[in-house]
Amino acid sequence: MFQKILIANRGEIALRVIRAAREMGIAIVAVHSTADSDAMHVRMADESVCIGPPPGAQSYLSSAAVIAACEITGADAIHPGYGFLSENANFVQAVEDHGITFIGPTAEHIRVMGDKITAKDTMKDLGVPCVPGSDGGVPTLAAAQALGEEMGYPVIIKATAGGGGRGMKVAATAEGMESAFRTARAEGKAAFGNDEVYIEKYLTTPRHIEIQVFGDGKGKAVHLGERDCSLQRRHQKVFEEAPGPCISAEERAAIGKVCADAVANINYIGAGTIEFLYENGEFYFIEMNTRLQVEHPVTESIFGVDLVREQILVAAGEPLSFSQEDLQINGHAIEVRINAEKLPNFSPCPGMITHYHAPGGLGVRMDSALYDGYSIPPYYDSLIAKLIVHGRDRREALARLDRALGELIVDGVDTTVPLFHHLLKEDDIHTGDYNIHWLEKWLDRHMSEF
Amino acid sequence: MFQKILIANRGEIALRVIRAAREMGIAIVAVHSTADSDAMHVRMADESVCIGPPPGAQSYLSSAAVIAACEITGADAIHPGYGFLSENANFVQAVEDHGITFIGPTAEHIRVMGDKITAKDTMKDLGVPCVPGSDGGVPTLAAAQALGEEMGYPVIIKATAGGGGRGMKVAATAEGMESAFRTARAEGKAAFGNDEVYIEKYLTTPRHIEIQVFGDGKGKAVHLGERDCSLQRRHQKVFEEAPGPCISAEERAAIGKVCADAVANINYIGAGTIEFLYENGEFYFIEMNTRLQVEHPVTESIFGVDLVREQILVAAGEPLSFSQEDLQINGHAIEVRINAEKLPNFSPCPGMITHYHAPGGLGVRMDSALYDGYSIPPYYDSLIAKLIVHGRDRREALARLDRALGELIVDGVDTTVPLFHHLLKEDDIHTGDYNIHWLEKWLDRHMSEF
Amino acid sequence: MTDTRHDADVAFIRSLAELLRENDLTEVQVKREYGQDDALNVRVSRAAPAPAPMPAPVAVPVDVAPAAVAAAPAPAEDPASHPGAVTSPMVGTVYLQPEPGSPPFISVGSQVAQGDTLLIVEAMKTMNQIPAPRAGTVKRILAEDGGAVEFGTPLVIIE
Amino acid sequence: MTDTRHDADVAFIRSLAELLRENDLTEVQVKREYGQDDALNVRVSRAAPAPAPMPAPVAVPVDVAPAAVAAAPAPAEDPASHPGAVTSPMVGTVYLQPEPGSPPFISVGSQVAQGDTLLIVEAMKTMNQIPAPRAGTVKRILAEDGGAVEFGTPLVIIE
Repeated sequence: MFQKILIANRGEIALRVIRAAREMGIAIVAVHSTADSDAMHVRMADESVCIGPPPGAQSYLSSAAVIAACEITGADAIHPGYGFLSENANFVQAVEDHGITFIGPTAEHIRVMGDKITAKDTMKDLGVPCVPGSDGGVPTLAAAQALGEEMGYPVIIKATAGGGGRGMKVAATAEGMESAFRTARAEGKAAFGNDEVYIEKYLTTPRHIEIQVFGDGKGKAVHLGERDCSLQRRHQKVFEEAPGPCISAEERAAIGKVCADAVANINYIGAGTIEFLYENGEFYFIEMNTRLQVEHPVTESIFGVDLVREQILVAAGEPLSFSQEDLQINGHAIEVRINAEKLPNFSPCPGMITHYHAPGGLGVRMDSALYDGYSIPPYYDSLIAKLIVHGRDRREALARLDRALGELIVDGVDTTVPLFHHLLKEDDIHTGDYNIHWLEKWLDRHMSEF
Repeated sequence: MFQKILIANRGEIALRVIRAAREMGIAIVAVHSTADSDAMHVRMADESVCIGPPPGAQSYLSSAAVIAACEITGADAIHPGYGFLSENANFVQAVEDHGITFIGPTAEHIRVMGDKITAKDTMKDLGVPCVPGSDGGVPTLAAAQALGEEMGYPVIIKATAGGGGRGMKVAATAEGMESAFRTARAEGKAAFGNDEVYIEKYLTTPRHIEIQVFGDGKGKAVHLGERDCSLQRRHQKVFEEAPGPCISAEERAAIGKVCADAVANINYIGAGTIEFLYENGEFYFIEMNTRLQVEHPVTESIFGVDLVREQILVAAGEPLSFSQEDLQINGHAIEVRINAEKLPNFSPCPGMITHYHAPGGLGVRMDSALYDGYSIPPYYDSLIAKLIVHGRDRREALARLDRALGELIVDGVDTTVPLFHHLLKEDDIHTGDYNIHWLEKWLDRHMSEF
Repeated sequence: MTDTRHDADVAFIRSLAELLRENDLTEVQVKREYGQDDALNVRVSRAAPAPAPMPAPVAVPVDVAPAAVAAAPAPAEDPASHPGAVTSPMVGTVYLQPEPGSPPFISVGSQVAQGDTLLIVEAMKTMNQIPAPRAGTVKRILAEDGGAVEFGTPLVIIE
Repeated sequence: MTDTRHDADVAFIRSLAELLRENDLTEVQVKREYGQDDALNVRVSRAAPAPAPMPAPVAVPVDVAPAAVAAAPAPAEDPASHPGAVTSPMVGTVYLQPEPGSPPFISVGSQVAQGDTLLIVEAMKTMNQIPAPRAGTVKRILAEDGGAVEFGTPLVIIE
């Protein structure tokens, strides 16, 4: 086992890793920019190293600074958290070249999954369901119509050379195909000088469902069910839950097995998330995140496991501490992301926390690096806290979320807490009837209330 | 279901009940003395009523004030918490006479279990194991020796008229019986003018094991396993865990069934705890607490249930929300009681909390009514916080406890936190090898280190 | 002679200090000439009122906020701190007359002797007569007939 | 006679002090003329009760507290804030000479021109020469040969 881990991150996720490492008896090195000298992760670590000025590019994103910090402290492993260097294959390569263990997948796996096209091809080969589409250009209307019949409408016709929404047309039904096909070609020709188009299945109201997988790097892997992260604003998740309100035990077992088998097949090591769009009972691969997710605590809550501990274990060459059979779902968990942002525009709101009081009691977990008197610097992500609640069922979890939000105090900056107070009054949230467009539409209607 | 519950208590337990009631959508009335106007339970309630001056006898212990507060607020039920009026049969009777529901057992059950002798007789009749002993006086040495053989040594010989340790002699073996018997009689004669003695099994190094039971008041009851609360100072528990480190699944099932059947038999309603001394695989009944225990959260942690919610449900005439089969143990939980007390003498230390920061992260629950700037009044119990940790196994729970204690900040008053930092360095705590005398002995040796 | 003056001066300065506190001032400066060679020059300061204490946690379930039971009196003048206030010794319901239909025990302007019943606080179906702690004139009746009172709620002001 | 006045004055001042405390004042200033050549001039002050600064959370795992990597310089004088300080632009290990056995780049008293190499900071097996930002005299060398430095650690003071 490692003697000393360096955490190449900041904020709540650095604290998260510190907690796991401390419980394992491993010494912890924090790195920080000059803006973070007083940050909680620095205070909680056993050692800390200042690695650069405030801008991330010169501190938390600097491979050289992070590796040098490892060298001078003698840390034998690096945990990257999420964001920053966590999915940077070159960094991982450099870490390994320096004889330091990277707590995460190999550079090669990160590279493959970091490229959208390679990732999709790889997943397809591994049997993971992808959005159906034409393999390359569709030359004739007849071919397009045949594809439409095969995939089922609606479909989307996209100019091969297109981008930014231009040269894209949706055919809602077979009747609309001819017009959509001709228009997409014409727009492609006009805009890009190329009238080749390809066709994909078009999803109208999908949910974002992601499967947590965990590999031991030796050909064994498990899945830890799904998270539903459909409530998003500008592709940023704000509210995540597990299990997904619309996923049956059979669907979970089936897609979970596909995902676990896929990563086992490639000897994947550590935590990973395979993200899908989900509509009408079908899963469509989007991408794979080769790291811990922000929302991993909801999975930890329902399975009673510590995913960071597990990451450290497998990185040190030990086996996973659980098998697929050990992983039984217990209750329901929800996470809300509390950002230092001013509603209704979600404009970042850094500043001094004059008062912080975390909610407590049964089924409440707070992951936050806040403390009284802490100044949120303006250089980094606005996520300042994650409130995770766990209940015996979804209803209990929602009631607990409401209760815990009522206890939370973050004074001094504006936060997204009022958003959740409002959301908890919506029937759709209570019935779980939402998709990836729901929040944006809801915000359009309710912006003025904030 | 109730519309409005009045909580006849203060501090963390009042907050505990508020949280459960709020999650059930029930309005909450807090009562408070003039010393507690700014207390957290008052701030968190929907309504509050000042019921008297600081001394408990004139406020929290005043049946009349509490019931009048119910009357003026229209609360339809009272939750008593623990301590104060929670085991006062006359109060319960008065509450019922006023048409208000008492969230707890009947006055009759409280009365029976409140009297040590009646409680023991009742439990014996219900098949609960008690400390074996002579039924009444033992007239001759021969009879005493026969009893000694039957119960097994050591036994204790007590003067019937005795008390305060006088007229009590332990016979460690059969050889010691004659001398012990004669001495006890002689002492009884000399001190109390009565040489009648009785004999009981003597336990040398018992553990305190208690079984959580829950009845629906209609003849059904379940048990929720045991808690080991052997770490005590002057009969005050300081550290509790579940499951007990020395109790096997078979023992748990057996004694659990005995206890559940006993309370089912008497149509017991609500939460109750049957306390035992445990030595060499045998359980010996001490007493039954007819209320929620301070340490109930460790049981909640391993079973994933909300005991206060369940109390409210059955008081409202609804069935228990779980059956015995639903109750499966998941991991290990430990609670430490954080008192505002100054070591090494545990002298109460009321005062202003200048800074409070609760630990967070996976598996950590904090039940506390503290907040920055709160003044702990000198009139009440010194318990200010309960830190409860949950892990997959005992080792993980202990590591988590250590980690969480390191994060906790309570500035402004002295607390018992350093005691736990010290205890976590003791091998016996890690192996679970302790009994009800362990902590007192340890304190005698280590007092000077504080 | 000097002593007497000292005493008088201290009393004067004390009055200034109280004035300062009651009116929440921070400084008073007085220059007083009593006669030839008999002058007093005083400056009394007090720290500006401490910055608002850290807001203590309050539950903010957005729309759950029923009024407290005994409606708080206007903060500007707190009758509870009035020297002539008679406060409730218990939680209960106030009745201003001995029984429905009877005239009230007291009205504003009534003269009361020590021990006279001012009103009744009912708790647990028991009628508790609240006696006048001293003789005087009823200046205000703060409790409402049938209203709820907490321990310490001001009921009547007698002067 | 003088004694009596002293006693009286002390009593007067004591009264002021008590008055100050009771009324939560911060200062009283009195200038009292009792008659010709008989005047008293007193100023009594008391600290305003300072609001206690909020202590920030610190991990307190009782016996886990290794020193920070780059030992903090004595707080009394912080070389990092010295106007002539050259600080490390990166994390790494300091070497004071180009290679083992060579003479050091600089020593205390050396004259350096802008751009002259002061020392090397090695990070990721790369030797980074740290140049003098301006010409001057080396007043102090704060970095140790082979020692670890963080971003911003003061290395050399040039004046």
